[in-house]
Amino acid sequence: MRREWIPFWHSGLSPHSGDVDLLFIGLLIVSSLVLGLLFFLMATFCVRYRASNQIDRGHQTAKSWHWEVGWTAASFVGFLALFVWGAEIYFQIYRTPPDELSVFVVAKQWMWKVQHTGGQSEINALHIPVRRSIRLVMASQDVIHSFFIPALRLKHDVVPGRYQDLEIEVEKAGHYHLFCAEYCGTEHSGMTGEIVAMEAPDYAAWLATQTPETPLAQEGGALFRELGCSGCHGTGSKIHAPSLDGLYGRPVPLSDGSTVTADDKYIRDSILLPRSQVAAGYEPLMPSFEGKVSEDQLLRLILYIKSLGGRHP
Amino acid sequence: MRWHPPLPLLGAWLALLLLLTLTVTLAYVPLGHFNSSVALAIAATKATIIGAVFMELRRRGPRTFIFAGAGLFWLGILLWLGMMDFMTRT
Amino acid sequence: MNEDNYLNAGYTLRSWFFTTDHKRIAILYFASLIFFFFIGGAAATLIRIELATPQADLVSSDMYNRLFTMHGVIIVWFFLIPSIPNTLGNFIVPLMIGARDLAFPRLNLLSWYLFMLGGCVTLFAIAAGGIDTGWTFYTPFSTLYSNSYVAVAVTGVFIAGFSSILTGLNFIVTIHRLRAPGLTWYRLPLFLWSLYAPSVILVLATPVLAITLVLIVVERLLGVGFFDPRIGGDPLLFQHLFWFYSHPAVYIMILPGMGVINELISCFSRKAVFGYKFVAWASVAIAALGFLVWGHHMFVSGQSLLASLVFSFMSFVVAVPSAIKVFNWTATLHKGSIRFDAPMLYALAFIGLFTIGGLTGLFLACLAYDVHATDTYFVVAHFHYIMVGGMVTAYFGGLHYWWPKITGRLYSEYWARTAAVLIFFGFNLTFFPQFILGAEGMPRRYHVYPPEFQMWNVLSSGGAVILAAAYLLPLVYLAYSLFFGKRAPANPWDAPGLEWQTPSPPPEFNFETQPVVTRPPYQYTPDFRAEPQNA
Amino acid sequence: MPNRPAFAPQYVSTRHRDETAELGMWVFIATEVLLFGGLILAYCVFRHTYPEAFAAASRRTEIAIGTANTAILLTSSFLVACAVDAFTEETRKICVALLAGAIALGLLFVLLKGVEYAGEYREHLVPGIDFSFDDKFANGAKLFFLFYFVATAIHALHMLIGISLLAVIARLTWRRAPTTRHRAALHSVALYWHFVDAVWIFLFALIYLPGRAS
Repeated sequence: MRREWIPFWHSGLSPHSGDVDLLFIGLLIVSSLVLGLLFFLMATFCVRYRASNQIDRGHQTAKSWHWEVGWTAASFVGFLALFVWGAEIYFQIYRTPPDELSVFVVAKQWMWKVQHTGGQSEINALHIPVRRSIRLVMASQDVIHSFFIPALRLKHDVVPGRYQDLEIEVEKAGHYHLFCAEYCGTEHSGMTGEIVAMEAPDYAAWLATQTPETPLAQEGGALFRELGCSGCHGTGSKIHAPSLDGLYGRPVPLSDGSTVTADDKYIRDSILLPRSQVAAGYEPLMPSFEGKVSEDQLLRLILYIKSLGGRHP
Repeated sequence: MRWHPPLPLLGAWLALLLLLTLTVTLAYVPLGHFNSSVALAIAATKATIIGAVFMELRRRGPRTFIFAGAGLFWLGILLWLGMMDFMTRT
Repeated sequence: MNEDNYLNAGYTLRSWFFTTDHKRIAILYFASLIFFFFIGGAAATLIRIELATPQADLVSSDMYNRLFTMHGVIIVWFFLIPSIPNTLGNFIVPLMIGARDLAFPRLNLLSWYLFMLGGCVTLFAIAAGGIDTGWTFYTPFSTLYSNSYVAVAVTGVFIAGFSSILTGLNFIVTIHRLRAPGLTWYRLPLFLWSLYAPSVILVLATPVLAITLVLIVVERLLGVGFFDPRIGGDPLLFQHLFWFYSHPAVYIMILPGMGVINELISCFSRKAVFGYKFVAWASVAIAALGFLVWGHHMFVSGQSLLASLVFSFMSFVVAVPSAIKVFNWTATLHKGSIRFDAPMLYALAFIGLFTIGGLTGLFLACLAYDVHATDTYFVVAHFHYIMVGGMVTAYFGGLHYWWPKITGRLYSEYWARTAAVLIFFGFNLTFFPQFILGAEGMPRRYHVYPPEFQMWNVLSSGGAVILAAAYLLPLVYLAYSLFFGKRAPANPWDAPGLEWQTPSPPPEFNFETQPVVTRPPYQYTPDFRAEPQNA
Repeated sequence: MPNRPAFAPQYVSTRHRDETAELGMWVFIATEVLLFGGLILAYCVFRHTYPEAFAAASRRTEIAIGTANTAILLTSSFLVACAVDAFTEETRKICVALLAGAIALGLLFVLLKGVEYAGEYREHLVPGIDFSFDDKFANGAKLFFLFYFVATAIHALHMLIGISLLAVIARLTWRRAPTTRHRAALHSVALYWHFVDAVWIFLFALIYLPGRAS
């Protein structure tokens, strides 16, 4: 690999990490130039104008504003360029990912629980195929955590109470560190894991060897009946509740006249806070499941509802 | 002992009570989104009257004005940048 | 030594603990700050020793978390924020403007009592079992999950906050109202501009911290609050409120340090500071713009992308006035007559370290790189270069510079220079490797870490031990000078500032007659007329 | 006017001292604005997120007490402003009477606030202790009442501090002839009292008025 000879340098392995590394080198060069100039001037002045040195100190040019305006403008222009450069890559990193292959990540004190849509689950490890864009849907069960993969130059906080989408892609097979970067309590430094990037065939083999549990959506379906959801939302129910078939991704008119899209967040909110967004034409009858379902179970329910058909963005 | 309340103070007090009546009345008139704007505009007017007359800002120089305004200006920064995040989240 | 000075104006405890003399209050602050500095420093040393190996060997993870929280809370609120303003500022401001005291001497004393009360409450929280939230108190960990003494510690910080507000208020009003006749704004020494600007921050930002801390306590007591995601509250709101204070607070720490550097650089190169007005207004610009950048602590937190964009842009803008200052200091050296007394060594070290800290700040302001670097050791190294390499170095420089004025004694120049050089090397050895650790991706606040990070950690820990020893050195020779040092003349540095025109130590009411100012500051004679005093 | 301890050594005249004190008070008021500012931001954020819940919750507040309290506070502010005007040797008694009136109104405000709190407790509107609200708006309403209780409690604390300060001044003015020092003190306390009044005006608009029209 390039640059491997520098002892502390490992180049990034995601599609945008090359840009981030380039940005880092750019920043490094700019800083070194500024610092070098400054140290050179300071050292020269300190030696040349030391008190014991009999040297001509006269002809001090009358103070002019040119110098100050000069270096103010130069710093500003330089900074502006760096700002634009950094912002451009930032937007690439955090662009909303296409729904290609989703993996669910639940963070809790002090572990990463990973759920693949096929039902495979793992703890503190994430197996993914290389060169394929993966959409992570992350949620936190308790406090703020931060999903950090140094090798991919990628990090995002996982804040409780909301879903966080993040796109990852690894270019080279291997094992990489996964850290929790936001301080989260006693075993914060133990909340680490690894990203295992595998070639597509290896990944398929791995998926197969994992005890093929029931797919998540199917578990969600079981949960749907267990929790009594099917009693109202099921076909032939006496209670007037909206049918969930083909709901996912479609616009839902609400009783207050507005319209929302039935995405992950809407479904999650509807389970936890059913009366905040009531579908038009229905009574606000549904009880809240706040505190009755965990983040893992919520993910399964959403996947189940998704599996009932609908429009996938 | 003869003393009468100075007219500006008396006037300010009556104006304040009048504005209070106005704001409560207007709160019951359906104006949609304007209800809150109206309420805040009247509140700001009342605060201005208090500042100018009761707190004697009308008799003070620019330095006191700057000091009195600094808190509000920085409150503006807090609300502007603070709300910016919440209003532009996707 | 003159006969009647503020030190021998009274010997009773009462004459110290109920004094309203700004100079005595400065001494009270100084004594308390040394105490807090060494508590915070001891915690830091323990942390670094623990991190010499990748495993946990010295302390448990709970203990480790308590140590770094204690280090942060104590050093930020009970050392860095009050350091220069409350000791050097308290002592020097009235002397520099030719006043007999601050505008509100009793508020000044009250401020010290609040500070001590806040400090005691916080120390109680630490003694009772500690706090494990980190100094940032991020919710919902601090409000709903931590089982430590958060509410008590937060109360301590809350009380200390009011001490800050009173100090800031006092400085603002004093600088506005009590200047000597003829001392116009543009004749003020730059130290005063650099105290005025952060005082504005103290007054306008601290109350937001105060209310945020109240909300934390409310949430802990009631079990529900604004930051509670279970009821639809928003943990990020806490971060906005917290950083609205805590980012400008960084400028509260560094601006007074910059002020000290102006005095030192001009004195020891015998020249007026280059571009007075630019430097003066740069302080104001930093303080004002410093309020517009707080969101750069939240680039990966999930705040809106637009907000990140604006905050990143403002962060680059605020770097401009800092750059102006650094260039102006360097230009001041040009054609000066430079002498390398201990205070000057600190000043030069400050410029170097602050510049490194500032430039690495650009890395973090840069959105895409911050995604990688935030919450890693890169950040830790960056802000220690500013806080310790910048602020603490400036504090030591200022302390040495004004030590003869404050105590009336001269310290050993030899030991002072030795300490300055040792601190410089110890500091760089401690913190430079942390940049590399951060770039490699080692997260901060980690008690155990993957073994490949060990080499740089060992270097850093070794540096920390040197640094700790180097910080103890001044304590020894400065204390020695108090009893055995030579008597200091009124003006050992041959400086034109008003504070040097009164005897050392100054009399109780500072000046025998009201000084009148007729010249701009920094009118140095090209060469030292006075011989080196301390050699 | 007798003027015993003229002024502290750092001032050049009583006028200098008084102006300095006034400036200090304004700086303190700026601080206080930002103290409430943090709460106001929280309010704005959650009102933006839960507009209907905030309207529904606001409708449950006691607008009669709120309006009465506003009028009371405006009047007491007026009395204090008058007291500053009446602070002379001849009208000393009137000044004390005006201050006493302002204090009485202040106490009445706090009393009504207490009545209001008790009412809200009975109606299960205290978050974290005894809260129940229409499920549809429960979360937003909880946040609204959190704001309500924290903001009004901090405001009430300011009221109590202001009342004590006014009482000290009234007592001093009652006992002996007014001095310039007392005048300056009264002036500062009056500024503080008007500020507390102004804060309430905004709290009133934010707490009691939303959602009344719908």
